[in-house]
Amino acid sequence: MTQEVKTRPLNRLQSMYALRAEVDKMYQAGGEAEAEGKPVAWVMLEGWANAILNAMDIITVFPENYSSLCAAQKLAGPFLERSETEGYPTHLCGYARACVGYSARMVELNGQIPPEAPAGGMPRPNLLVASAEVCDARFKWFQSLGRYFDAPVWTLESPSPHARENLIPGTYERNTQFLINEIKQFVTFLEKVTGKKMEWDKLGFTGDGTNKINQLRWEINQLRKARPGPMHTRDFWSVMSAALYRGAADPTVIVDGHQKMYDEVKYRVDHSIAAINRPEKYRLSFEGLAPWHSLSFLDSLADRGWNFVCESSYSPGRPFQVDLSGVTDPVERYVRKRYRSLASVIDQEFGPEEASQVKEEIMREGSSNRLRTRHIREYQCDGVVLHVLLSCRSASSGLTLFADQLLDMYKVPSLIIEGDIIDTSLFNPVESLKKAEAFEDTMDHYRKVRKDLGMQW
Amino acid sequence: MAYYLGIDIGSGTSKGVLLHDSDIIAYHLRRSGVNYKQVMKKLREELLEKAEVSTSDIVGTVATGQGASMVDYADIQIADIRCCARGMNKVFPEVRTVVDVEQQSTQVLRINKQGQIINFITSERCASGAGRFLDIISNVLQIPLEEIGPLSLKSDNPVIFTTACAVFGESEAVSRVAEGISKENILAGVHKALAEKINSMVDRVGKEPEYGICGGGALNAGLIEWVQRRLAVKLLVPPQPQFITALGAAIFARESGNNKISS
Amino acid sequence: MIPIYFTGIDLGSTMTKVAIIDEHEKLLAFVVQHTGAEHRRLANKVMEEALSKTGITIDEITYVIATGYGRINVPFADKQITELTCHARGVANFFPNVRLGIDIGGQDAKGLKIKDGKLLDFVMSDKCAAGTGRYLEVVAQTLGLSLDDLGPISLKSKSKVSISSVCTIFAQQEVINHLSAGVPLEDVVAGLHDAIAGRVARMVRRLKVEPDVVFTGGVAKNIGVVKALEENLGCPVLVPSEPLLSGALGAALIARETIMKAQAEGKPIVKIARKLEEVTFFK
Amino acid sequence: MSAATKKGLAHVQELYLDRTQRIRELKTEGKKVIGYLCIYPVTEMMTALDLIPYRVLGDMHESITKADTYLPTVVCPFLRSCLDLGLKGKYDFLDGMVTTHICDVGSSLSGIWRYTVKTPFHYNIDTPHTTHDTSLNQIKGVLKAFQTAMETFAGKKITEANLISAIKKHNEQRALVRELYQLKKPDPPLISGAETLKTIKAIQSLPVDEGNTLLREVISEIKIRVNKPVKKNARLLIWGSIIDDIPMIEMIESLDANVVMDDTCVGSRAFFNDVAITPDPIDGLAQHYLIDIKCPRTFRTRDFYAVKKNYMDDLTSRFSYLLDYARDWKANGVILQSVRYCDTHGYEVPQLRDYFKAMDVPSIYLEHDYTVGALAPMKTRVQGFLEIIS
Repeated sequence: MTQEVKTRPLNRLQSMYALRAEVDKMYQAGGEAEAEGKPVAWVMLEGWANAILNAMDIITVFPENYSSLCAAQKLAGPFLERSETEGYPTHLCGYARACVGYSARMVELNGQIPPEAPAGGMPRPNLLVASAEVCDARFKWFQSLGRYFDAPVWTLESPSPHARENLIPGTYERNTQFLINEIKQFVTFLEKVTGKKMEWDKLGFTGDGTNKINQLRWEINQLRKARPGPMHTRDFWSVMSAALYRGAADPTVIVDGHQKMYDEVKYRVDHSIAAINRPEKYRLSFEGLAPWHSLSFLDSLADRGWNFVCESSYSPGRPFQVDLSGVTDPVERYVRKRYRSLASVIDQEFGPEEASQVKEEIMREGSSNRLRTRHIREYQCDGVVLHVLLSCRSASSGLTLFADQLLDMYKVPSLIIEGDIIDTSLFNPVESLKKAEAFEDTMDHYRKVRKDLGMQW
Repeated sequence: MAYYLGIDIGSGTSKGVLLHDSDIIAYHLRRSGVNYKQVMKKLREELLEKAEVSTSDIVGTVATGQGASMVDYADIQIADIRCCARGMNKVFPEVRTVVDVEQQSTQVLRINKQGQIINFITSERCASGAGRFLDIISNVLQIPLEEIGPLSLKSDNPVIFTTACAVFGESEAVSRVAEGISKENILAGVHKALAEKINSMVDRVGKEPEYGICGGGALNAGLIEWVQRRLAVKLLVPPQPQFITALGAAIFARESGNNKISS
Repeated sequence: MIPIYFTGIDLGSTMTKVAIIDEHEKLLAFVVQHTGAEHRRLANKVMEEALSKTGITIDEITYVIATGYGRINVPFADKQITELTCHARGVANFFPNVRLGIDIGGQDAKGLKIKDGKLLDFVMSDKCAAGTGRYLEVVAQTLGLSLDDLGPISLKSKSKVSISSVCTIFAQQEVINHLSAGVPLEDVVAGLHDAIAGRVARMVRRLKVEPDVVFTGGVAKNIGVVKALEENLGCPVLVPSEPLLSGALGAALIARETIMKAQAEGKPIVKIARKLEEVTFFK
Repeated sequence: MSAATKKGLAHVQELYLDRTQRIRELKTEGKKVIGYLCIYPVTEMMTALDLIPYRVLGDMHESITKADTYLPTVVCPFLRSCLDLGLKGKYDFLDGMVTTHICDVGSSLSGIWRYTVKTPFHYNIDTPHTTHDTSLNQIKGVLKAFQTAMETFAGKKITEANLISAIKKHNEQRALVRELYQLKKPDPPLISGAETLKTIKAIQSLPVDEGNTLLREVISEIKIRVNKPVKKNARLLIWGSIIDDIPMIEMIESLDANVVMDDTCVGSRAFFNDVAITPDPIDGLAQHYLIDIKCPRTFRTRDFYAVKKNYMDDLTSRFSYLLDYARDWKANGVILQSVRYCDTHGYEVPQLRDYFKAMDVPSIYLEHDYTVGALAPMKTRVQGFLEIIS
């Protein structure tokens, strides 16, 4: 035991460091671009814009990532306070508030990057690409940046039907056309802004790059089902940024980095090496966005034998093949390669027989417990941590229902931890650790219950 | 002779329980004040004095509560909610749902027959729905804490408390008093709000009989009545409710102590 | 002509203040009295006390303006005006060049944008006791100190701790943890002052900070918070000799202006028959 | 016909005290009632199928006890209240529930409602978030799909004739509401802000025809009544998130102010644009429900293809209608209000304050948490604001 106590609780992947470092290049590239007078876009993380912008040689910088970077270095505080001074209500998204504070500082310094900005800072945007996907903040926030920048804003539309309506025949095709037309409009706009024409083969390149990265991320995640869990969610988060933010900008390097990571994780699986340097007492899933300012909290949990083997956010989708023979339109090819119907997702995830049950369930209940909770079963989790964010409605509202469904289906209990993505003052590590200790009782109890019910884990 | 010590350093008061085998030998309580280091020393001294037991007879000590980390003579620290569950389980093995009303926070625990926590919820980040609210109100109205509960039951028309914040609850009480509303009705309002809060917490963790209440708040007969009315259940109240967590700690001390002996 | 008198009465959440002036804006008497919830109703007594200091009878008062948290239904007042407007006027009387007024009372904190004694804009804290006098009271209580001790103690601090909890109750918890961990009292108290000053500073910056900045209200008596505010705002902060009086004085001054204006317009001055009765809160 | 013995404002008051009064009667007559959240569901289609649209609202006087289980306390208390009432069975009389993506919480509420309250028919309309041409095209398809779902539920088809006559009825209601608001232009206004809110609430608890009758009664009543609102110093325009009960308006009007105009969700917002009757009725509905209703939930800007953004132009294109309101109704102050934790309105506030500042219209921002108690501290702010503008 004493030997173990000396080692660090987490056993990080070596291949992670190189990938994590790639993210800094985003800000370097931004800096250089500004110097060379290349257009810089501030972009929201979503499925479509990044590859397109990079195909048009527009440098993409992600304020969402930058805000979490500030938080991770405990430097977000002053920016948050500045946004309060700017008159923004304090309950708004922490990413947005940090970004507003940053923008206000920038204007104050006539467009210069604030000296206190970490990682070289974000250059002034020529273009803001907001997203109607995932949450309202992502278009309201960029719209309100008009107070600070004269950069035009494009809010990229994407459909977000609820599961039941999504299964209605015709919905998928309509939404596909919606995406195709929206992206065409978007490209027209970009051509206007940059004065350049889109080179469609480039889009093929950046697009396929991101698809390849998604493929590798998905394969790595499949490996994570092993016991003991070979890759901790902290490593997942550390490389997530490189994959999602830099994938389209520098596909070859990012693909290579993920290939290396795949090999390392595979090696760990083959030699049953765990992601934590403690006996794997509990396997858990982390639901919600990461507490960027307090990631070390997960180390103290790892120290108690908690291995976070999966997570709900930023997960790669299962790769799929579509027959595009006869599809010549580059935008349509781009969309059809990555947008698929919920029905086919269900078919592939569950296999014909269970799939039809899941679909019935959706038609009956409006949503499917099985669909939402399947990773808990696949990764055989003993418990789930629900990160309720005090500044994020969309990530927080559904969590408790999820917890009920989970307990009800698989007898897997959930622990609610209140905190925030950015604002340290909203997270209480001492309280949370206390609750975690109590939660071990609960996980033990339900492990017994699952056993008595003859469940797989 | 083998004795086991449970020390609960709370934000308001600190409590100690001394066990011999499974018999409770002595209780002791003192105000925590502002220095946990002092209080935890004095607490043990005075407790052992009471019991006429010497430090050398203590086989195991478990510390819990806000200031647990300050207890240098403890073998281990255990989270207060676990201790609370275990303590309640010792007094009332049949209890499955525990309402624990402490100074800073209120907890609702669902426990199995071994006294393990199978679900729980704690009032967080805000002292609303905690014993502290009652302290503040008794302070505003200048009525001793032990009298506010019974008085609240005399109310014919409880005021509706709209804020959850303990501190603003005070200002709301202040203005109600200023409006000339009777203390009974104000107190009833506070208790009702607290009972309401507890009720929704119980809903959240899931109801399961039997029900028990402990913590300093359980000394308030009025509060118990309000909670019973709201939950429409009978609450079991241990003789010394404020010591339940310390008792649980002592029990853990005995268990780990026994492990020591066995190993 | 016979002298005429004006009164402002400020019924705060914890203090009641009365100011009596004459037509030349001369402050004849004032009372600043700690009044609990029950006692706020007895504002008439505070009024009597102020009158007794001047030898003026209630019937000689031409116009009375009530302000503050409990301003509604003061039986012997002609008019109610918010503490926001009255503070602005009162503060300008102490410091004519005031552009930003900061008032931290028991219930809330206010920022007042002022020009020529007129209120232009304001911000007020709400829903949270952090950044109000209560915050300090609650903690002082825990520490077994009187409010007046906090300031001097904090000045001894070499390195203040940072208090992260916003909730007053939890801040109190944090204080205990710091003290138990052996942090010197003065550093903890300094930390508290910085926390409250930080919050208020963030709030008032929305109004743009320009000199003179004047700080009033009960908390302004706390030299520690004054210093912390200066640090947080990065500019000097002025405090009147009677920081609690600005509301009542402002009310009295506005009372005077009201009458002077009416006289100038040749309107008849009708003095209402005043009964010094308890304040009631029933509509 | 309505069994309500009372007419005009008296009937409004009756419905204010019991919103379900008429609906329950109609249920016994075998009518089907469709609840809808917010103002984006297409009520015309319900009316066209002889289904009764019923606005789902919260109750700020009832403490939220059941909803905490599903929605954390850090989300919009109005929506939490709606769900709470649903979970308590207060909306059991609904035969259907229709929602749209009005905001993130509204969307998850829809899913939770579906799963827990289990209203027989439930549909969520995936309304796009921008006014792009593609979005306008998209919502047409979305609304057609919704129509099909409604038809299946009702067991009959919507004929073009039915739909057009329904649109006409609802347009008539819009026109009547606008006429009512015209009577707020005189000084003093012929109807108070609180009465206006009650009236809108009432008509959103009635079939459209009966609502129109009620509006006519109210309009002719207030034209001739004696005890109308008194003249006050301030005439206020209120903008913001939903206000579905009168305490805040009453608090404001208890001071030296009349609320003469609003841009809120149980107010003018749903009524100030007609639905154009187009060859394919869906086109008119699409235009109305995506473009014409002005709620912060939709991203709009003057010119999507502009390569540079001019902040003032952008503000003007988005908010000039509010300035028109202020001018036409002679408002001398604007209250920007939002229920706590409302993101869509929250982001708008700094920009609106910039705009009104530039236009020299005094404004104040108030945030409330959907409780009556929180109004006390607000009162001082409002009065302070009134003292500034007087």
